[in-house]
Amino acid sequence: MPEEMKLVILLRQPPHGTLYPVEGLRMAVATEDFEPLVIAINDGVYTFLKDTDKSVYQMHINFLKEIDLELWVDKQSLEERGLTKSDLIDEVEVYDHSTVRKSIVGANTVIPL
Amino acid sequence: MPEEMKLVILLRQPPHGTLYPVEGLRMAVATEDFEPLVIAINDGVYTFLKDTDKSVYQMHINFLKEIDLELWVDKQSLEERGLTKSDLIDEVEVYDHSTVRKSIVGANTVIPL
Amino acid sequence: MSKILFFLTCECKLGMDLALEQEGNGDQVTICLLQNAIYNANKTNKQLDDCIIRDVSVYAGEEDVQKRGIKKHLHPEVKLLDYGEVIDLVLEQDNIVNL
Amino acid sequence: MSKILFFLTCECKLGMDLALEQEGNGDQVTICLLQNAIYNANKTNKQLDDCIIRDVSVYAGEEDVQKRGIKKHLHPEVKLLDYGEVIDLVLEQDNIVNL
Amino acid sequence: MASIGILFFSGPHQSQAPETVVELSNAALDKGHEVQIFCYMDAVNAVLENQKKIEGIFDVEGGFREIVDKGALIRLCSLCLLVRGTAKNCMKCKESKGKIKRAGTPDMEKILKETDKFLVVC
Amino acid sequence: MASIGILFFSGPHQSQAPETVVELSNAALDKGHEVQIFCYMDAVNAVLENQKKIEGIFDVEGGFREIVDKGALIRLCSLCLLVRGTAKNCMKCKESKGKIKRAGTPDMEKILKETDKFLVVC
Repeated sequence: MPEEMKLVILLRQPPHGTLYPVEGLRMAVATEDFEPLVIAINDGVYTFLKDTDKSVYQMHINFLKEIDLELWVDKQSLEERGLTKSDLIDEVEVYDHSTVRKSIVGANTVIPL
Repeated sequence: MPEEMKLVILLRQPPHGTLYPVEGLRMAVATEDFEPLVIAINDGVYTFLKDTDKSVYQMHINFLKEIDLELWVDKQSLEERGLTKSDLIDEVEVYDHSTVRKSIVGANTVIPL
Repeated sequence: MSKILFFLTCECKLGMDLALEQEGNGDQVTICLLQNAIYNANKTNKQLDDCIIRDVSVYAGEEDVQKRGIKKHLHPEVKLLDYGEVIDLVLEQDNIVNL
Repeated sequence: MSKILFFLTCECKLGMDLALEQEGNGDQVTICLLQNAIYNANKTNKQLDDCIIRDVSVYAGEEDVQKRGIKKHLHPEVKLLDYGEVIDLVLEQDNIVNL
Repeated sequence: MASIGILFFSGPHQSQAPETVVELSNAALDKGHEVQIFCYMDAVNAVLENQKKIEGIFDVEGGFREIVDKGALIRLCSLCLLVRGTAKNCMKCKESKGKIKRAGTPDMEKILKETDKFLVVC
Repeated sequence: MASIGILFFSGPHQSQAPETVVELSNAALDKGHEVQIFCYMDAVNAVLENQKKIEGIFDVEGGFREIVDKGALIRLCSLCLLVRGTAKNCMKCKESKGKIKRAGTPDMEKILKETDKFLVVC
């Protein structure tokens, strides 16, 4: 696939208990040529809580921000969990569900974790 | 625990795609001294569909029936899936949810698969 | 106008939710169900009805349906595919939403 | 009259459902949440409210809450336990519903 | 003192279950209780040797060594090991107070008989 | 002819994913397409040797051997193997048309670049 192929990496599982979100961020770092968009949805939104232990994946967040990639969070998933933007780290952007949805279905490849 | 300890083995996952229900039935066979009650609930009810491929666990069903143990199916889970008793093999008994629930919380040990 | 395939291989509801929210902007949406995602094709699933009303094509892996013995419980509009046909379907798509 | 512990270690809703359906026949019901079951203790979870109104005691593993950083999002009636206290709680029970 | 049985199904690095089993076992052993563990399905891979340690991630192998040293008795579903091709990789704990033993599902019955309470970590 | 990439995360005997990956790969290879597979997390254990065969249960090891023989290129996340302690157990396929290779996550990018469509089997 050409480099302008749109790649979305979808974090849908909570950050602890499994290594899925960590591995998703590691994969985003590895596929940087495609400028992947990382989207946290459902329980994946807990990945970016301010107070969550991020020691295993903070470096991936830092790297992705250094190369100007965006980390999106689905607003609807936040609301369902009683969370707001202020509970999250500054590095992420919150988008409403229809925007998030458009990015997902508009991607040529979606990798779910 | 004494042999009169009540043991419930709970099949809650679908029969294919994972080996959980198979392993649950294998465990029921192995713990026969406790006369375990096997209960299928949620997607576990698909385990006992007439048309499901049971080649890996039919022998466990046969063994459990030979030693007169019961295989229960939660009626509510069936209904949620548009299924009825007539879709299931003859070896199982269908009970309403409150009866199923009482057996689960009345067990000294519940093993979920 | 894109051809979008929801390639669903687990029971996670997210894939069906996203397919259902499709806004009818001319995209051609297809759902392919494999493994335990098959159970989403149960005819009692209202989400599936809604998808089909919106002209979404829904396919299910024939071997997976067979193994699970749920052929007669499937929505009548769900078409069965063997693995070769799944590959053909995949190759026709612009976008693949794996879930 | 039994002491019943729901020992919940995954997000599967079934455990909370069963605990909630408790019919108040005098049994003493306790819920212990570990691993990702912790997320069930989110204060927006209505099921948890209903359990607490029915005098169900709800505990959550302190380390798991800490790791997930959700202390301030927990229902105020949820009490935290370290692993040693979880063991003490387990040993007090008549029936343990693992889920 | 009491005796606690624990069953789990998940392997290392895919699920928190091995870590939780170690934590609960440590707490029980430290209180003087006995612990018997049954590793079923992928859980048998939790006690393989030569698991590379990664900073910040729970050391599953080390954790299991520690509880066996303290006296935990661990039974591994032998068939589960064989189908996974990892039977030869199991850690040895010859000098420990506890033991790691190959087992069959009938040993589950044994554990249920020999323990006071039985936990399952999903 | 086209080229298909496949990613999966689950090991043998715990999930159907390895079986589905084999079935899809076989179908694609039989149609003359190229197949590249990335085994991530527990999926690396799908290609271990000496997995005992059980009647009625899909032979994961044999399935992967077959698709490598037919030309599939399989990349294994090396770190995932190391943390699981199973790096030495991988099957060898020296005489096959395809290959099994140790890899890192950057190889995921390679696969994405070299394939036309990319599937993930959960």
